[in-house]
Amino acid sequence: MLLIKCPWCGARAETEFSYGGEADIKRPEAPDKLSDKEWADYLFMRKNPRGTHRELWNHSQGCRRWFGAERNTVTYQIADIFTLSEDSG
Amino acid sequence: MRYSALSLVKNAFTHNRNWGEAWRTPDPKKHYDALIVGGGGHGLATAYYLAKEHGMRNIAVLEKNWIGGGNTGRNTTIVRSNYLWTEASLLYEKSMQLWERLSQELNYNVMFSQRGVYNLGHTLQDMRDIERRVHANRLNGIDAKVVTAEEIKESIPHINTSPDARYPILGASLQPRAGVARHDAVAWGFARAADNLGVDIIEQCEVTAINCEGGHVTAVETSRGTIHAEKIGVVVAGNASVLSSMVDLRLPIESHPLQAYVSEPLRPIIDTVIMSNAVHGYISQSDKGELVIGAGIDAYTGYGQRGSFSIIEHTMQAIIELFPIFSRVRMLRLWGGIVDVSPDACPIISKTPIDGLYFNCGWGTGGFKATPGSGWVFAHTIAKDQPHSLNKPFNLQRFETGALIDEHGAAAVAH
Amino acid sequence: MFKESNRSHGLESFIAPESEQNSQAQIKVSIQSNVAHINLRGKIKHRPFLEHMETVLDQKLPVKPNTTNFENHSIFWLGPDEWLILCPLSEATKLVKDLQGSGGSMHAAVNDVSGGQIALRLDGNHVRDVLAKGCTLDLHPSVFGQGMCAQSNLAKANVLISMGHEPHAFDLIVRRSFSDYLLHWLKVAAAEYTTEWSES
Amino acid sequence: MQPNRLKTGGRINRSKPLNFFFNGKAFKGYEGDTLASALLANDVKLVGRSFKLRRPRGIVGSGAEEPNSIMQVDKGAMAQPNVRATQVLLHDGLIAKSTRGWPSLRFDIGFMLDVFSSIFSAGFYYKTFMHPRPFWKYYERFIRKSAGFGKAPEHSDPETYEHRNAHCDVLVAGGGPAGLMAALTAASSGARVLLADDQTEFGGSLLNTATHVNSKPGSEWVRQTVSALSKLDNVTLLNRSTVFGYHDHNFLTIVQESDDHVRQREWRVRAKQVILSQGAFERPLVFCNNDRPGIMQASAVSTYINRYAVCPGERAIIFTNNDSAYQTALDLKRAGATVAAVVDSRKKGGGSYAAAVEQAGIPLLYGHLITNVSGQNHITKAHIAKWDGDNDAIIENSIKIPCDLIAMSGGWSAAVHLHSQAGGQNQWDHNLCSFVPGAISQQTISAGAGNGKWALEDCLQDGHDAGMSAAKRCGLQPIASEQLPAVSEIHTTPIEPLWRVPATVDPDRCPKQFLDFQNDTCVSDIRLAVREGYRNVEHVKRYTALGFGTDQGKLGNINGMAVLAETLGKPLEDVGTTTFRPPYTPVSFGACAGESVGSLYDPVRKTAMHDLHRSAGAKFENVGQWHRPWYFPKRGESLDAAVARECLKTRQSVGILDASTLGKIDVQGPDAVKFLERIYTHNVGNMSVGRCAYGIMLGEDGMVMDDGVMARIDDQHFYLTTTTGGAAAVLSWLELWLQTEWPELDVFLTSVTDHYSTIAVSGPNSMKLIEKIGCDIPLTSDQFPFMSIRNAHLNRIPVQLFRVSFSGELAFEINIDSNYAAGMWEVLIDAGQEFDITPYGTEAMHVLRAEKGFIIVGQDTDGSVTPVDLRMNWMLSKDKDFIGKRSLSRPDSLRDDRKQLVGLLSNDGKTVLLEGAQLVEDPAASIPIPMCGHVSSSYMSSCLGHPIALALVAGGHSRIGQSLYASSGEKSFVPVTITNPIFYDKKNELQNV
Ligand SMILES: Cc1cc2nc3c(=O)[nH]c(=O)nc-3n(C[C@H](O)[C@H](O)[C@H](O)COP(=O)(O)OP(=O)(O)OC[C@H]3O[C@@H](n4cnc5c(N)ncnc54)[C@H](O)[C@@H]3O)c2cc1C
Ligand SMILES: NC(=O)c1ccc[n+]([C@@H]2O[C@H](COP(=O)([O-])OP(=O)(O)OC[C@H]3O[C@@H](n4cnc5c(N)ncnc54)[C@H](O)[C@@H]3O)[C@@H](O)[C@H]2O)c1
Ligand SMILES: Cc1cc2nc3c(=O)[nH]c(=O)nc-3n(C[C@H](O)[C@H](O)[C@H](O)COP(=O)(O)O)c2cc1C
Ligand SMILES: [Zn+2]
Repeated sequence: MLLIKCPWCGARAETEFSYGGEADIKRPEAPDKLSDKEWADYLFMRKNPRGTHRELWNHSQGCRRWFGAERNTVTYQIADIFTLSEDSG
Repeated sequence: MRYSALSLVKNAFTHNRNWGEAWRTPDPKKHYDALIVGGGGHGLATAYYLAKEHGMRNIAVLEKNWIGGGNTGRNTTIVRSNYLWTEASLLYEKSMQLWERLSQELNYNVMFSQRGVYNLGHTLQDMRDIERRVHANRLNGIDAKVVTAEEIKESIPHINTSPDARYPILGASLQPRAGVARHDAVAWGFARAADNLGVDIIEQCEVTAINCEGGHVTAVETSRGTIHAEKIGVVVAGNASVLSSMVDLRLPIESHPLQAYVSEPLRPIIDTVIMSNAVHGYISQSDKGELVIGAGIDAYTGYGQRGSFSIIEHTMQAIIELFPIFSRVRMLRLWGGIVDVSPDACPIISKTPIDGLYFNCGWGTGGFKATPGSGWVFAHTIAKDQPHSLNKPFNLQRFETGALIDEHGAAAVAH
Repeated sequence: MFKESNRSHGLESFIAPESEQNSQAQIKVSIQSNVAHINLRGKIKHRPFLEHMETVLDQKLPVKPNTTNFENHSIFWLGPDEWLILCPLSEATKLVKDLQGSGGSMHAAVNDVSGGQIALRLDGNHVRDVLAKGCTLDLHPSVFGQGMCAQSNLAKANVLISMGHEPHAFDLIVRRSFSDYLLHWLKVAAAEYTTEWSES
Repeated sequence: MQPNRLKTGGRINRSKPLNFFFNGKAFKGYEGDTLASALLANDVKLVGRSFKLRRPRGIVGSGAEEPNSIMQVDKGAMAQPNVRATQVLLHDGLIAKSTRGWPSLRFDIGFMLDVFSSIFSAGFYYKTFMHPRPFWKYYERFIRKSAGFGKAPEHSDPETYEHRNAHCDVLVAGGGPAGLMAALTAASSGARVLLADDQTEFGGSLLNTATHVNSKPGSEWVRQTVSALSKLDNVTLLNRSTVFGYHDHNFLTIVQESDDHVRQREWRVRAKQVILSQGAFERPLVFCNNDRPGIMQASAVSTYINRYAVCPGERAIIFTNNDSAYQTALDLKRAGATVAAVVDSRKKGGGSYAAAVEQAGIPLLYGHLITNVSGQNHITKAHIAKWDGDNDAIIENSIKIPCDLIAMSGGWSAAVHLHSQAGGQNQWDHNLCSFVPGAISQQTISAGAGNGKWALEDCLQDGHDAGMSAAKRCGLQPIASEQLPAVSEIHTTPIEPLWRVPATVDPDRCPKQFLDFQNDTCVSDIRLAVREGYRNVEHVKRYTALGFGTDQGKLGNINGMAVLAETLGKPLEDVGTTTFRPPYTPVSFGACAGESVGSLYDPVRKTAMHDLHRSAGAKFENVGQWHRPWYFPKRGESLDAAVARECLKTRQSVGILDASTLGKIDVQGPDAVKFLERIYTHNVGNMSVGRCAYGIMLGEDGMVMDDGVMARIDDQHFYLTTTTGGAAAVLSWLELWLQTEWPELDVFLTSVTDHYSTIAVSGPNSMKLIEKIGCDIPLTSDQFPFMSIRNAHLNRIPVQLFRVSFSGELAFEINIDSNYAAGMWEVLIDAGQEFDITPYGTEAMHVLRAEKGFIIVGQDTDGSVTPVDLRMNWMLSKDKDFIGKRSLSRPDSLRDDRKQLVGLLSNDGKTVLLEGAQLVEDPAASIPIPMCGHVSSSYMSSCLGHPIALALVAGGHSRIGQSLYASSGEKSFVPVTITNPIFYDKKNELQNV
């Protein structure tokens, strides 16, 4: 049971959060210009690293904000928590 | 030495001092015709069928740890073939047919026990899905039937079929030929049989890089040195992305923790396998008497072979919902594996853009049952450099074309 | 011709009749049915929003996470751009209108959500013990004291937990469709104590 | 009559005798006894049989490490399987039964297994039972018969369990001298301390030995310390509480045995710092027949004497390779037993204990071994021989000395279980002959014997230091103890490892030397495994079942690993341990589940009208967490009849449906249109204020994800509905896009699902009904056209009124503050009497919508269906991008043989197709028969007088009129014809009136 530090609400139990997968995947500007392969890359392909992972979390049972975390996928230690945009506050 | 009751008696007289090695412990050679990376059940089966069906003897299995220590050694051992889509069910049914003769084929008792598997339905939509799957199974030649709550109660007297349950059991699908097998024996049996055919099984040998030249694989770097080969088949389950990143190949895989636990050994009380999507738990009883129970995957990715305890608490609640009398039964041990989850809950058994490099992964929470079948088609793919018709649909291109084989809807729990 | 439609929270069956009320109860649960719930969204960086709201409300919005401001209305921080305002039922329509103000320019959203939420007050020395059975928050007085609020889970329901000015009284707000479940859970969780269930 | 009970001493309450039964025989014990101490007090020696070989077994240990005395306790609903006698508190009337042994414990038919044990060597079952192939079924049935220990209780559990969350600065696991000292020191800083110990009383080994602290019995110091701790507000003391799991991020789980309103409580603790003071386990010695009843851990013997006033034998022999068992010799002597000898494998000894033993006149045999014992169900003699220290020696001359008790000590293993669960490393300490805790990345400190400190003095110091560090790490200032409790100084002689005792023949032929007592894993099994190539410690575990039992190797694992190391010729540290996993000791499913079982298993979400529906006799169905009325049978009416009636009445007059469970989202902001354009497939900007539209949203993979009605309330203000099951997922999906991808958009989303209850009124008389209850807006189609929304008052209550229809009839949906919804429902029902208003449930709703060809996402779609497949091309805007659009041009999305939504009619006009039936072209084809689709919805349409169905059919859109076969039973098929999916009012005239 991870302890996750919501950038707003503070440290809360993992059960208050939902996981959003890999962070930093930007939706392509012009999907129709992409080849099928490029689109598949965006849609399905994931880094899935063994080690440091930048990922999305949502404080779904709390403030409902999405934010990012840098977590080690082997030790499960969370090294960093980051907000996603200037505007999120 | 062939295993049999007679050989057991004979060896007893010599105090079991003359049993040979089940498999050798060779040092890696400089070069093999083909390498299989990953000494789980799938890797070992691949090597065995490469040797047996395709005559390739100069081959090796490279295992970073000890064989069978990955998901093969930590799953709930459910074997069934009642999948929804034809592509999937034909693949799993091939595997089922191999299971049915596996102990004899390998001369190693893998204790494949066809005690039947119930997939419970708790909502009207569950029951529609069950009908749909059962009808599809029958047309594909797979034994399957829809059973009522009363029939379930008759075969599993301790299950809670009360209509007042929070999620009452409305019915189930039953595959009588489905069942469980002894997980470790599967790895060991394949290893022994492959070794017998000359396959080198090399443990404590971690692949750290894959070398290519001109779009073709040439060798792997390992913790025990460089090993050359023309063909490399990668079957490392939860670690697929780690291997694919060595050649900049992107995979649609996320590795998640999946947990399971066993109870203390009990006198026989369940003689079949029960799975439920809606309340999310699945349970069977081993020959030693432990209840073997599987949980759901953790939402986050993880390579830690452990997950969050809250998942286990939910599974406990689900099991007690199904079997209220088990509240006093005690959990003996809890563990986790790393499952390689694909977007459509179906495997990838495929050539890659690199010549001579093949990947077999994406089995997620349900690949144990496929062990022999997966090895059989993967061996074919590697030997012939083209997929068998059974694994053709399970290629990497489907993520570009969109031809996914979506088993999610049909069996959210794909174990 | 028709009978007047009654306002109802639907939890009548939990409330003990007057005659069975137990004033000595260790835990008193009361359903706070006479308040309106207003959900407010807006960006605090946007000056006009803050100015307008604070003028209408005649108090500051709590902008520090997990805090409340009870000066005038009861206002709870829900998120960096979200608040809950409780006010007397009779004032709700006007307050919503006033908060909405001239509309679009303020970049705000005001929703009366009174129908969707149930407010409960739990009072007594052992309330923390009962809540601790289902809530992963640290409710120790040194961590969660008067004036604090937090959204979290209580058993399997999402709740807003807060403390007003009384030392042992916690306020819970739960979604209406989960309220029957939550009260049922509370009954079980508080079974080791004497309890009183009422409405106010 | 308790023959082995000492006259004085012990921590039992002699004024409270208790009756209990073991295997049907009545015995007496005292309050404070465990079942094990009470059995030993009554000289019960045989308590169980081993798992595989059915060997007779007695009690060996006194705590969590006990592998043999696995009992079924109590009966009926109170029965508990597989508890170890050493951990069961005696209560009056307790009924215990041994769990193996047939037909009786004393005479087990399975002794044959022992006789032929060479055949049943490790892994034997992998080598046989393979022929003939079909026979495995029967072999297995036979094998399974002998499975398991206890029986799962067959009655439902009358007791309850609960969870309890807790937070603390310092959690101390284990309340022996180290743990108590740690708790006391940490608490002095004001830190919130939680101390958990699995025993009834705190004090750990201090209660088990005759040790003195501050010149008084150790128990006195314990009493004072516990009393001081219990006075502190910042300290929580949990006895009978086992810390069973140490999970990530300093989350620990504790199971507490409870006597109050629940049977057990699971504590879920988040600790800033954790101090592990679990103590150590004493190891057995590995000699021939070392599993015979009467052979016990030396420390267990001491525990029974000191703590329970039970002396488990009259004539004892001590067998040891270290000094600690010398204390047992003294304890036995003091308890009045004869100590025939202390057999010490070391060449020489010395030190305080040796001196005391010599002084007590106990013969001390250095350089000697016990190689074997005589006696089956109980030992009668020890075979003692001289030894020169050569591990490969064959021992020839032994003398047999009568005895009824052997107290053995092979040294101690620090309990590194929780440390290891937490991800900590372990290091082999050659001097201690134990693994000790190494590096760890969680906030954990080990202390006491669990940290490799054997001397009490060191344990106290270590506990104190751990308490100091833990408090400091929390940023608090603890008060250092000026003086630690005084303990008399003791000189000991170091342990000399003895992992396997040489026997009279080599280890493969000698009588069995047990490592894992529960699973009958012997030295010869380990050697066999290695010979067969199972060399990794994990392979050996799995091949021989070493450490697989209910004690999880607490007793025998280190010995096993050492024997493995010896066989492999490797140092023990290179062999390593197997993985430590939760739970530390077995924990009940009930405790882990807590109170969320039965009716609290999952919340039942109820609408505001729920109770009215129940009174009206509704049958409910689960939809997500909701309970929705499924149908409203009149007395004696079947599902089919009720649904037929509900449908007919609705189409003929007026029906009323509770649609409150639909997800409802309020969307406001200057960028609302921009945002919704990107989410929905249709042109949102074109909608005028006051109008509604049907909308679908796709996943980025192009598949239909959810659908609903969108209403434009104002320029920048929209209202959306989602499916019942999709509500939460859709809102969080929208927030995901808004917050992560398009934070620049100024839009606010607010769930109003619970605020609004939704009442749908459908049928030709619906308008009249609305008018009748008093509506302050005009309802006619010119002023309030189909697919519009208005704010209105109904019966003076403000509502959002929608002119939408999911039945194809003239219909209205009323969104009303849920506080008023039940009242409104009643008003409508009352007023509707004149139209014979009919409440209908989800089933009738499904029929009505299917007659119109409307889909249900999740029933008629399954995550592989695009809007094109549903013939919703018209809803796909060409002028904009939206989520999922790109995927619709992937090659597979463009195939014209995709499964597409069509209608189906059974050719006989009578057969209602099975939902889920598969469609084939040629039922006579050979298996596998190609399938070209399936039936997704199927109903008897009472309005049309014949059955209808919706189906997904490959290339279906271009196959209207063609025939197929729908599977119906094992081998039967129903001929069907593909049709347009709209069956009723094909021109959509009724809803527009
Ligand atoms: C808890 C749990 C329950 C499950 N239940 C079921 C079930 O009931 N039924 C079912 O059918 N399936 C089930 N599964 C899924 C099933 O276990 C797996 O799909 C299957 O065992 C995968 O087999 P494998 O041989 O591909 O992988 P593994 O057995 O994981 O083998 C992969 C091997 O690759 C090795 N490896 C990794 N990286 C390297 C490297 N760099 N170099 C060399 N070697 C490497 C690993 O050490 C490992 O031994 C379950 C899984 C889990 C975790
Ligand atoms: N002579 C020797 O060689 C030798 C060797 C080892 C220990 N000892 C003696 O043993 C004592 C060690 O003191 P200590 O405090 O380290 O240990 P301890 O054994 O006295 O106390 C540990 C306590 O922790 C409990 N415990 C263990 N695991 C637990 C869990 N998971 N949850 C809850 N409780 C748990 C145990 O039941 C016990 O009560 C000292 O007196 C020491 O001299 C002597
Ligand atoms: C089907 C099955 C049955 C198991 N039965 C037992 C058992 O009876 N006792 C036990 O200690 N572990 C049992 N295990 C768990 C293993 O001990 C071990 O936890 C698991 O293989 C994962 O390995 P690890 O814990 O060493 O990482 C079982 C595992 C499986 C897959
Ligand atoms: Zn938050």
